[in-house]
Formats: sequence, C-alpha cells, structure tokens
Amino acid sequence: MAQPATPTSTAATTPVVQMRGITIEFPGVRALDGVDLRLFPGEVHALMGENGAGKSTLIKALTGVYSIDAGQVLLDGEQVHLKDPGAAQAAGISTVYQEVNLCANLSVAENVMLGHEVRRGPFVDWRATRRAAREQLARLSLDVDPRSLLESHTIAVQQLVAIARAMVADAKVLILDEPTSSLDRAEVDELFRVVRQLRDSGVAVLFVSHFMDQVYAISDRMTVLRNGKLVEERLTRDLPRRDLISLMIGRSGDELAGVEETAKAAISLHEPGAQPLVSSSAVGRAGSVQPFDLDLYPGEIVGFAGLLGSGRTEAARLLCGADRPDTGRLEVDGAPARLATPLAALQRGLAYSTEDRKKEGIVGDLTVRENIALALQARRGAWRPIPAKELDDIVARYMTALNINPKNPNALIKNLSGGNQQKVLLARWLATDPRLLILDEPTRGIDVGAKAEIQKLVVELAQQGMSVVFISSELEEVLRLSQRVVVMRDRVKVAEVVNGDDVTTETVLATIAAEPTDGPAAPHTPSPRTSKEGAA
Amino acid sequence: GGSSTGDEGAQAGSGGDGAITVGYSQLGAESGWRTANTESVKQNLTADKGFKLTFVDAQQKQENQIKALRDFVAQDVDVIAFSPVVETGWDDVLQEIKDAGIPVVLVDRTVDTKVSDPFVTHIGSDFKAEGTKAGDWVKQNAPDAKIFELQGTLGSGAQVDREEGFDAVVGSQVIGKASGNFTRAEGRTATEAALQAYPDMTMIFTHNDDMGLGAVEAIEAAGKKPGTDIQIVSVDAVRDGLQALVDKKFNYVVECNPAFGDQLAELIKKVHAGEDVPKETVVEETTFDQTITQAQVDARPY
Amino acid sequence: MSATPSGTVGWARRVVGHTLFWPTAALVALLVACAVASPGFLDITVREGALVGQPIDLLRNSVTPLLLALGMCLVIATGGIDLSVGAVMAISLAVSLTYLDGATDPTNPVTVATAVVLGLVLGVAVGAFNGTLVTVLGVQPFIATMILMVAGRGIAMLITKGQITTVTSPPFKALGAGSVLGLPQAVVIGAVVFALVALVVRRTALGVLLEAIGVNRESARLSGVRARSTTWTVYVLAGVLAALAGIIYGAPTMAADANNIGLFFELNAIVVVVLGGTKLDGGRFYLSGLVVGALLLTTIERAVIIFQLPSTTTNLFKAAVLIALCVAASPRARGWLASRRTASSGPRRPEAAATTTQPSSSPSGASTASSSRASSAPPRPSTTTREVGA
Amino acid sequence: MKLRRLDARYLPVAGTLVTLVVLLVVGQARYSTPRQDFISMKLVSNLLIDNSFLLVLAVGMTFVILAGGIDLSVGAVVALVGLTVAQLFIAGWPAPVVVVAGVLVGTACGTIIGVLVQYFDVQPFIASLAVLFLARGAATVLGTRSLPIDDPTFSALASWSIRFGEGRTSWRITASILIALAVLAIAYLVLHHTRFGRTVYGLGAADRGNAVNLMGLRADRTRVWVYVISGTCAGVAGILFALYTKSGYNLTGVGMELDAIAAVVIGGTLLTGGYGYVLGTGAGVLVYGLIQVLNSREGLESWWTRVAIGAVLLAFVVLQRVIAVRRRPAARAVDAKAPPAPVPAA
Ligand SMILES: Nc1ncnc2c1ncn2[C@@H]1O[C@H](COP(=O)(O)OP(=O)(O)OP(=O)(O)O)[C@@H](O)[C@H]1O
Ligand SMILES: Nc1ncnc2c1ncn2[C@@H]1O[C@H](COP(=O)(O)OP(=O)(O)OP(=O)(O)O)[C@@H](O)[C@H]1O
Ligand SMILES: [Mg+2]
Ligand SMILES: [Mg+2]
Repeated sequence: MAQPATPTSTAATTPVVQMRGITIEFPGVRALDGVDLRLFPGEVHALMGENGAGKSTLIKALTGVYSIDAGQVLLDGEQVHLKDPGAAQAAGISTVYQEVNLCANLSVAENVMLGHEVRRGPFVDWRATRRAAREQLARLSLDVDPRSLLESHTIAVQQLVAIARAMVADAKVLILDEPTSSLDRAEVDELFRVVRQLRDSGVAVLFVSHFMDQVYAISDRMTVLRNGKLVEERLTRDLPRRDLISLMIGRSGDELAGVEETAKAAISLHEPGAQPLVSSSAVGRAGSVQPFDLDLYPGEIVGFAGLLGSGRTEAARLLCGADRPDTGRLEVDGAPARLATPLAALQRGLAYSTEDRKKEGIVGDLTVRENIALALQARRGAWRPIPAKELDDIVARYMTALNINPKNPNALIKNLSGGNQQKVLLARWLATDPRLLILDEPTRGIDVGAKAEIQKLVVELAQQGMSVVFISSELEEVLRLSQRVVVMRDRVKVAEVVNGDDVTTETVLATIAAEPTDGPAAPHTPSPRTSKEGAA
Repeated sequence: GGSSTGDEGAQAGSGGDGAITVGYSQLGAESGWRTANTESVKQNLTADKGFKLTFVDAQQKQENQIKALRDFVAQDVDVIAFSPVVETGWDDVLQEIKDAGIPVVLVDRTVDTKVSDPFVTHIGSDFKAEGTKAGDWVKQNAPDAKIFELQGTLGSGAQVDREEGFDAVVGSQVIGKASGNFTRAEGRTATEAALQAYPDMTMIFTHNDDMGLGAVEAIEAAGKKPGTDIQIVSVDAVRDGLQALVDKKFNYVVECNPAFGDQLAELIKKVHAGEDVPKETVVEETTFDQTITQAQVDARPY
Repeated sequence: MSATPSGTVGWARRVVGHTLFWPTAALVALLVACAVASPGFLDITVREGALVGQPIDLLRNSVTPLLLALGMCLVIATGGIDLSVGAVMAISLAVSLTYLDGATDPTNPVTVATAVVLGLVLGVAVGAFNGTLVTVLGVQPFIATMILMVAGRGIAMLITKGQITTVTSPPFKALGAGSVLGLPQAVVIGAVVFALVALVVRRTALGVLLEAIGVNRESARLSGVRARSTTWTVYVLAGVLAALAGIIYGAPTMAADANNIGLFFELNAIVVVVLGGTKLDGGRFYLSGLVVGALLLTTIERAVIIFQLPSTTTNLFKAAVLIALCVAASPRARGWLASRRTASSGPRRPEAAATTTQPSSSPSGASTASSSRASSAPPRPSTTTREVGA
Repeated sequence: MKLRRLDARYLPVAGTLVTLVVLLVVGQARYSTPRQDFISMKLVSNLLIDNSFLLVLAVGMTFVILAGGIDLSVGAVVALVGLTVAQLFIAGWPAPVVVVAGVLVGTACGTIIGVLVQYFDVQPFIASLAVLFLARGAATVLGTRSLPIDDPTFSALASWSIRFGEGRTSWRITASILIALAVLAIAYLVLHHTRFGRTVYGLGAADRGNAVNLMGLRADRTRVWVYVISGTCAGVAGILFALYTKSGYNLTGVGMELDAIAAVVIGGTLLTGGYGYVLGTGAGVLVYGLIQVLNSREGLESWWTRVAIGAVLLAFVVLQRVIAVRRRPAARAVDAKAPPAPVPAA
C-alpha cells in the first residue's frame, strides 16, 4: 500500500480532485489564469510557486472560499460546485489555511472539534468531545489542555491545533497551506510522520511550503505555478531542485546560489573596543525575558537562535521600545536611553520588524504606498507630510528593489500574498533609513527567490554600516548571515558565540539542548546529542 | 387566578416622629413646566411642614414609575402620590398598593384601570380642557383661521389630550400638523418647513410655549410678523411665553399651572388623617390674552 | 471582463460605484420631490441683505449634525465611537447660558465670548475624560462614552439646577441666528470649521495616521505612530466640536433645556457619518461625504412636513430612506446592478460583479481614495485586522 | 494551573458578583428598618419582576454582542410589540394567537436586521438603527395613545403568581419571572452546549468571524440567527412588558436598548464580541436594577440618578479594566510554565 505515486499507478486511478482551467480575478489582478490541478489518492502533492503565484488562491478556489470565474472542479470525476468551506468539508476536503484561521477566543478542544463534536441529542457532550480532541492532538504529539483558550498558546501550537482540526474529519483530501512556517524541526517531523500515515491510508495531501528540504522530503508530485498560470506538473523525483527553482522564478536559479556562500565572508566582526550602537546591560522584563547583556555594533549582523518560544522575540522587543523593560539599562550611542515607545526608538534610528505581520505589521485597509510610508511619516510627525513626489520615489524604489507584486502602490496591502506583505513591511522600515534593524522572522512564508533577495539585502545593509539583528527559526539562515549568534533557551540568553567555521547547526542545537533546566521546561529537541562544547 | 390575598393589616400613621412619609413619583423633568411642578411639590412637602418625602423621577418611563411605586410599598410609606406617565397599565401595581393599604393621590393626570377605588383623590390640570379652552378662543376670535398645529412629543399625555380637546372644537380648521417634541429648536424647524408647505396658514396652535417661541423665530426669519400675520395660540404660560404675549407675538395663552404643591400638601394631610376629600381637585388655571401687563409677567415665578 | 469597457460606460460605472452616489442621488431626488410638492421650495430670496429660503434653512439646520459628525467621523476613523456628543451639546449650552445668566451684562461681547469659551472648554474637558478612559484605561469606546451619554444630561441639569435657563443676549443669539455676507452665521461658522478641520486632517499626514490607528492600532504603534495621544486628541476634538454644535444649536432660542437639547443627536451624527460612506469599523474616512450626509438627514426630516405627511410617519420615512440607501450601496445590490448591465459576461458571484464597477483597464490609474475603496476585497474573504481598544 | 486559568476567564463575571454583593450590603446597611430587612426574598422577587423584560432583552443582546454585533432596535421593538398586542386584542383576537403574533413581530424585526447585516453587508449599528426607526415609526402609526389591554386571559396571566410568606415579607413568583428565567436557562444551554452557541462565540473572534467560515461552520446563517434571536427576545420582552403594564404605548422603551447593553457589559461581556457569559448578563441585570432601587431609596434628584448610574458604570468599567490588566501578565506566566514544545503523549 505504501507506494509512492508512480506515473503508471496514477494513470490507472482517477484523481480525487481535478481542477480544470480555473480562473479567478480580483480587482486589477488575475490571480489565477486557467490553472489545472490533479490530486490522486495516496500521494503528497506539493504546490509550488513564488509569493503571489496563486497557491493560496487556488486552494481557496477549491474549498469554496472564492467562487470561480471560469473552470471546473471535479471530485471523483464528477463536477461539483462547492459554495463555501462547509460544503468542501462535507465533501471530504479538510484544509489548513495559510494564516492560522481559528477562533482564538474558543478553547483548544472547540477549535479542534467544532463541526465534528460528540453530541448527545442536540447538546454537545463536552467530556467526550474533549477526550476526542486530546486524542487528535496526541496524534501530533501535542499535549495541551483542551480546555485552555487557544489564544493563550503560541503561534506554533495554534498552527498544530489547526492541523489537528483538519485531521479530525476522515477526509479524502487534506490541504496544508504552509503549515510549517512556524514549526520547529521536531514538530515538522511529527507532522510529516502523520502526513505519511495518512497518505499511506489513501488520503490525497496537498502541501504548500517554501522550505525546499521539506518539500523534497515529503512530496511525491509537484505542480508549479507562476504568475497565476500553471507551469508544470511533475513527479518530484524527476525534478531536481535547481530545475524547480527555475520553473518557479522563470529564470535560471543559479544566481540565487551565490548569496549562500558569500554572505558570511562579506562582513567582518566589529573592531575590538568599538563603540556599540545599542548596548543592553541586564535588560529584562518580569514574566517575559530574564535580564541579558548584549552589545550591537554598526555594520554587523547578530543572529538570535533558539527554539520556538525561547524568548527571542521578547528580547528583541525590549531593545526597540515595543515593550518596556523593567530592569536593566539600555544605552544608545553610549548614552542611557529610555525607550518608552517604538517612536522613541525610531527617532534614535532603531527599527523593529515584527514576526506577526498580520496582527502587528500590516495595516490591512491601507494601500501598499501608505503602508510603506507609515513609519517614516510617523517619525516625521503628523504635521510634516512627506511630499507626494518624494514619497512616490521612495515607494517606487522599494517596490522595485524588493520586487513587490502586484506593482500597484495603490493596492490594499491585505490583498497581497503573504510574502509580498512581508516585503512591504521590510520596505516600511528601510524607508526610515534605520541604524539598527531588528528583523524578526523576516523570511517566514517567503519564497526561495525572495528569501535570497532579502538575505542579500541584509548583507548589503550591514556592509553599508547598518546594525542588523536577524531572528529566524531557520538556524541555517541565521548561521549563514550573522557574525555573532545569541542563543536563547527558556527566556534566558544562554550563550553568545562568534560565528565561524566551527559553529554549525549541530553545535548551536547542542548549546540549546545543554543542561536542560529542571521540570517540564526541557524543550523537545531534535535528536538530542551530547554537547561537544558547552555554552560559551 | 386572583392575587388578592390581602394583607389588610397594613396601617397608616406609622412614622415614629409623626411626620407623614410620602412617596412621590414624578413622571419626568421633560419641560420647564414639569421642573416648576417638581419644585413646587418639593417646597411644600418639607420636613418642617410635617412630611418625609421620597421623591423619585421616572424619567418618562412607566417601568421606572412602577418600580418606584413597588418600592414605596416595600418601604411602607404612609401616602403614595404620583403623576402617571400614561393612563393605562397600572392595574397590578395599584392592586398591590391597595392590598398594602396605602392611600394613593393621583397628580396631574388620571389613570384608566380596572381596580376599584384605585385612588383616593386626583389633583391636577386637565390637558384636554386646556385644548378646549384654546379651541374656544379660536372659535370666537378667529373663526376663519387656517391653523397649523405644532404637536408635542407624539404620544405624551399633553400632546394627546391637548390635541384632542382642541380638535374637538376647531379641528376642521386645522390644515396641517407636525411634531416639535416640545422643544424650541424643533418648534422652529417644524415651523420653517410648515411655512413653506402650508403657505395659507394664518395661525399656529402650539402644544407648549417653548415650541411657540421657536415658531416665533421661524416666522420672523421668514419676514412675517408673529401675532399679526400668523397668530399664535399656546398652552403653558411660562414666563417667556407670557413675555411673548406682552410683546404681541403670541395671541392667547392657556395656563397650565404647575405650582399646586400647596394644594397637594393639604390634600395629603387630609388623606392621611382619613378625612373625606373630593374625588377631583382641579388646579386653578386661567387664560391670558394680549391684555396682560408686564407686571403680571414679572411676577410670574417660573 | 478582459474587454475594456467603453469610455462612457466606464465613467458611468465609476460614478455609480462611488460611495457618495446613492446618498447624493437620494438628496437630489428628495429636493426635487419637495420642489414638486411645494412650488417655490428651492427659491432663495434676499431679505434685509440676507439670503432666505428653504435651501438656506436646510443649510443652517445641517450645521449642527455636520459639526457633530465631523468629530464623530474622526473618532470612528480611529476605531472608536462617541455616544456622548448629544449630552455634550446640552452641557456646553448649559454652561454658556448659565454663565451669561449670572453675568451683569449679558450683551457685552466680552462676556459673550467668555461664555462661548467656557462652553468650549467644557467640551474639551468631556473629550479629555472620554479620551482618557479610552486610551489610558483601555475602556471600549462605546461604553466609555456611554457613561457621559447617561450622566452628561444629569450634569447639565445640575448646572441649570433643573431649570430651563433662558437669557437675552443679542450677540450670543447672533451666533446661531445672525447672518454674515448674506449667509446665516451658523452656516459660515460651520463651513469655516469644517474647512479648517478638513484642511488640517487631509493636508497633513494626520488623516492617514488616524486611519492606520483605526485599522490596526498595534501595527500603527509599532510603526512609531503616537496612537494613544492621537486618539486622545481626536476625542477632545469631538468634544469641542460637539460643544460648538451645542452653542450654535441653542443660540437662536437661548434656552438651556438640558433635557432635550441634543437628545439622540449622537445617533444622527453616526447616521451622517455612515451616509457619507465611512465604515463604522474604523480606518478609511471621507469628510466630504459628511456634507452630503448632513444635508440628506436634514432634508429627510423636512420632507415629511413638506409632503404634508402626518408626523407619525417621520420615523417610518427615515427608516425607509436609510434602509433603501444601505441596500442600494451594498456590494450585493451593486452586483445585481452590474450583472444586469453586463448580462452577457454574467459574473455569478457578487464579488466578481463588484469588480466590474471598476474600469479593469487601468489597475493603477483609478487611484482616488474612493475608487480604491470600491475595489476593496470581496466581502466574504475580507481579512480586516481590527484592533479595538479592549 | 487549570484552575487559575479558569479563574481568569470568569474574572469579569466575578467582578459583577462582587459589585452585586457590595450594593446589597450597602442597601442592607442603609435602608433596613427594624420592621424589615433590605435584603429579603421580597427584594429579589421585586427585582426580578421589575426587570424581567430587561433580562430577556439583555439575553438576546448577549447573543448579538458575543457575535460581534449590536442591536439598537430592541427598545423600539418592545413598544411595537406592545401596541400590536393591544390593537389585536381590541380587534378581538384570542390571547394565545395575539401573544404568538406579538413575539413574531419581534422575530420579524430581528430578521430584517440579520438579513441587512449578513446579505447586504450593512453594519449592525446602522441596520439596527434603521429598524429602530422602523419599529418606532410603526408603533407611532399604530397609535399615539396608550392602549389598555383588558383581555381576561392576558390579565389572568399577568396577575398569576405563587405567593410565599405572609403580610409584609410576602413575596411572589409571577409568570414573567418564570418566562424570563426560562429564557435565560435556554440561552445558557444554547450558548454553551450546542454547536450553534459556540459558533456565535466564534463569530465574535477577531477578523469579524471570518475564521468561523473557514472552519466550515455556518457563519452566514448563524449571524442571521443571532439577530433573529435578539428580535425574538425583544418580542418576548414586549409581551412581558405588556404583562407588566397591561397596555401598549408608542413611547415605551425609549433608551431601553442602552439599558440592555449596559446590563450586558456590566455582566462581563466584551462589547467587541467573543467573550462573556450569559449568566453574567443575568447578574448584570440585577446590578442594574439594584442601582435603580438604591437611587430611589436615596431619593436623589432625577439628574443625580443619571449621574449615579454613570458613576457606577464608570467604576465598574474601570474595575473590569484593572482586573483585565492584572490578568494578562498572569496568563503569560501560566503559559511560561507549560512546555512550549510538544511532549510526547504518554
Ligand atoms: N482578496 C484579494 N483581493 C485582491 N487580490 C488578491 C486577493 N487575494 C489574493 N490576491 C492576489 O492574488 C495573487 C495570488 O495570491 P496568493 O495569496 O494566492 O499567493 P500565494 O501563491 O499563496 O503566495 P504566498 O506564497 O506569498 O502565500 C496575489 O497577487 C495577490 O495579491
Ligand atoms: N501572547 C502571549 N500570551 C501568552 N504567552 C506568550 C505570548 N506571547 C509569548 N508568550 C510566551 O512567551 C515566550 C517567549 O515567546 P517569544 O515570542 O519571545 O519566543 P520566540 O523565541 O520569539 O519564539 P517564536 O519563534 O515563537 O516567536 C513563549 O514561551 C510564549 O509562550
Ligand atoms: Mg499563500
Ligand atoms: Mg519570535
């Protein structure tokens, strides 16, 4: 039964889902243009494409979130009209959408089970429902109290809950739109284990991710989209990485490779005795981060490494006025600074790009142009509007530099694809010409091309003298870019290492895993290994 | 199923210090007239005059008033007085009061109830009579007038009764009506529009002075002379209204006297003492025409 | 849909798709109907150097709702609401008139100016109270401002001691009843204040920052916008404007009727804001729409009398117009309209149909605020992030 | 840990209960006489009788507010229902039919709002405001005079009660109390023990309930239903009000929607939707009623009453905020102790 899809086997069976000539148009954008998609039972099918290629839109077209302008959807060979997500679910299609779309104000159990809850008469049998929820969560090795409110959990847990929800129904088709963007390795492994199980039992899985490793690890077949059009459908094993990338971006993928090697070498460590731009001594905040020391120098990239929830975000927020520290001393340019608000930080040239772009980043109902201008304008104050001409230039410059799509500065940012939203946020901060740029998960949900572009940009900025803090859950990325790496565990800064050839993912993970503190705080670490070198 | 398991044992005359405890539920504070009335009641039911007054303003809500009355029963006051927001809907609470053996004095308006002997006595103005008085004056002095009627808040007692009383006499002469909600500003806007909509109007009957004063504004703004080009007949006789009469901007004002607190105090004393009182006590009210003098106006307390 | 609609059709669609199309159409229709029902309705004549006539009355009566709606609109833009404006009208008038009443010479311009300033200061105080509750304590705006909506009239009654204070002071009266350059003074004041606020909001970056706060407060804050102080200021501004509206509204009659002045005007103000095309959720706001909205509201109320309908039907009439406008402006109705016109291409979904009211030829060309609004996301999958002060 | 988290969720309601107790204690201390305690079954029964319609309105409002909407029409609907009932009785219809027709009038009003909100994308505030005008207007057209209701069946229902105790301390349970409590109980069951109820909460989540739709639940229908429920509750409240006053009157219930909203908020429900308990609403109504009782006992000037209600509202809201602010770091701390990453299930 556990056979990967082969051309012969799939030709024999009919696809569970067949989408033909799907076209969807939004005001000013044709998001999908005659796209075909086939999903066969018992395969994991990866949907690939750059940011804004139309992956999420295709998924939403299938599940009835958007109605289709042209084209057909066939389930088991029969044409169907799925008018809303409920209908799709009823037809056996379970979906995890890109942004976590659950009700934060309901309990975990409710989020997992609602729609499939155990009932006694007209009433929900909560006890049984909670038990069922716990079982579902256990399949993903997630042990949280089903009664607790969803919002009390981290994004990662919420994402796992969303996945658990999708797996409650005995679905024929499971759709996962970037399910792993907030997960760490161990969690991804858990997820893949379950996905393989499902596949082997005949479920068709549609998987979207920008992580190439994951895609190659899990998928049997791929469909590649570019600019809303179908490029190709191929078996994964017949499509080498490099070819896939060229299919996605429409040009040769070689140019992307360059960054990876050059990045680390391009920048040197700060001179000993140099004046730090920002210096924190014992800055901390009760209940969020233990006091930590850190110096940030111009022209240097500092990476933050740690597991999810290790306190990287919270530490960064203390450095830029987003949260107020309650202990310690912060110095900017050697002088004590009280950063009461983000504005105070911004005025000193410290910028922070948040990890939660939907809640704390984008201003959805405003245009791309206004979103780019926001921080710059805020710094100038309400009374000194940026002259239209100047703003046009800035907007045009960054939209080109970051390749923001669609190329319409007057599009509402909420209508952009996730990756493009991220780029707009980056543009917002770059427009303020900061001296320190803290990037919290800037590459989350960003396609390979854009990721490389952003990394390249970060290196360039540092070369021009900007101080950069780079926080990412992708350890490789952190190590590739940064000159120094701050390692965090359980809201404590446990180490600070100078990056070099001896520093690898393994050594950093070892540092994280070293001498776990007592109690349940021992984080689940991937393949625990003995630490070769202790925390520095 | 009736609810009249009476507790007849409830008695009167309980106040230890001899003061009569009175629960008074005023219907609201919606107009100058009403506040003057409240003032008068409070000035006459004071401790030195032998009363202990609990005064509750119902803010023009019947439910508030019912609550207040219930609460008076719970407090076991000696006498309950109230001016009802509406006529109907008092059966239950009046029955309760009756069961508790507390005498009721109705103020201002009367009630329409199935309870037998719901109240001991009623004191107040007769809104309908006010409308009739205004109508009579019109019939005699301006039988050809084409009348526009400025109504008070639709559904309020004063509006319903004054309109009924007035229309009964000269209803055929009324060419249009609009509500000004008893306020000057809305009286003005309504008149502005009416001047356009009813170009042949020669008289305005307004349900209170405030709206009449607003109408004066509108008429003057339209380049006409209030009192001459367009006559104004009003009800209330607050000082500003009478001043307009002196200034010949109003033509006739029917008084609606709010200052009957002294009469009320007397009544309550008698009721409490168990004396016989007439079922109806009509407040003395007059009418004014343009023969009024400035001195009379200046003497007006409200 | 790929075919470019011909020039005139595209233009017509853009007009119909404009947020102000339906309110304006309703206004014009009502005015015309009034003129038919009562000939001479639209006449304006000159008397004693001042313009008079029903249109002028309408303008003058629109000033109060306009001023209230102006403040309300900005508050709504920040994602809030101000229910206290009606009560503020009553308080400010009570303060001004009580002061005048106690003054030795109520006709003295200085005294009058002091009275007005006192009233406005009260507006500031109330606004500051609301703003503080909302921004510092984080109370939900609806409740925060409901406190003064309930208590405000009580406070006004305390000031007037429950009486309807009346004063005679020609200079004060002139604020609402006099005329300047042939126009009612109230209209001139209203126009000047409106222009001033509109200028400040739209010529500076304040407007966009307000919108940013209204759409996503936390994003705005993290981007360096002074979300708190800006929001606070807006409540203060709404308070001042309400106070001014109260003074202008009460000036012609000079009676501080604490119970009735401005009763339910907060609802009127909100209706004006909505008629003007601004959503109650915060974010995008349209000041020009307020003028249309205020005029429309005033005209509706007047039309009932002009049509010689009984007063009992005023509310029904209002409801009918309001519901008709809301339905006409809804994406669904626009979809129906568009699908009838483009019957051949026949878009099935309302979302897509709404699309066709846009000229699809130039995605970047249609860059006016309103058209980008019209082109906003389909209703169902909209992903507004809304931060409310809770 | 579980307990602490549960506590945090119930804190606003706990605040309401504390307020209730404080008010009762104050009342007991100030207004008890040797003859009679302030706190008594009579007080409770009076509170319930006097506020039964408000309770029903507030319950309906809780649905709407939980779903992230608002319904301003309910006060006007109460008036319309009252007049409809009165007119139908005058027209000689039998009592059961009239009562059902009255409730259905409310249902119809709610349905209009729901359809406007869900299918025409009108904002709840405006949709319900339009229906407010509609209902008030229709009531005014039905009559500006207060109409008495003297149908014998209806009167019998109005005066039906079970009495307890004798004389001064006697108290009773009336039909309106039973109806109001039944509505509350049904609402509780529906909100907390059915899929529909949880969907209502989901609609109030951030993103205007978009998530509910993506979760495959019936967001559209539920949203309409919420207003239908609120309208129906307003219909029931209209009947209760008619039972209370045995009359119909067009100016009934002016501003009653604000009373209902205030009661819901005092009961700990967040106006932005998604958080709250309908039982809290019950407590909120009692607090609201008690404030009025205390005010009238104190014999304050009417304007003081308003100021006092404002002040209590203020105090309550501030209290709620203080609790909420204190709660947030606690929640984070709780989470800190939970393992952030999965631990294999045993
Ligand atoms: N509601 C909408 N209104 C207008 N345009 C939209 C809307 N939703 C998506 N689009 C546009 O459709 C295109 C495809 O977006 P989609 O979200 O499907 O991309 P994606 O492939 O999922 O990208 P990512 O990898 O960044 O998630 C984008 O250009 C986007 O701007
Ligand atoms: N809103 C919140 N409510 C409760 N706890 C929170 C919240 N936000 C963060 N935390 C907790 O604070 C801890 C630190 O979170 P933080 O976001 O700083 O970690 P991180 O290393 O940046 O991880 P991530 O990659 O998830 O952002 C986490 O354990 C998390 O449980
Ligand atoms: Mg996507
Ligand atoms: Mg983080």
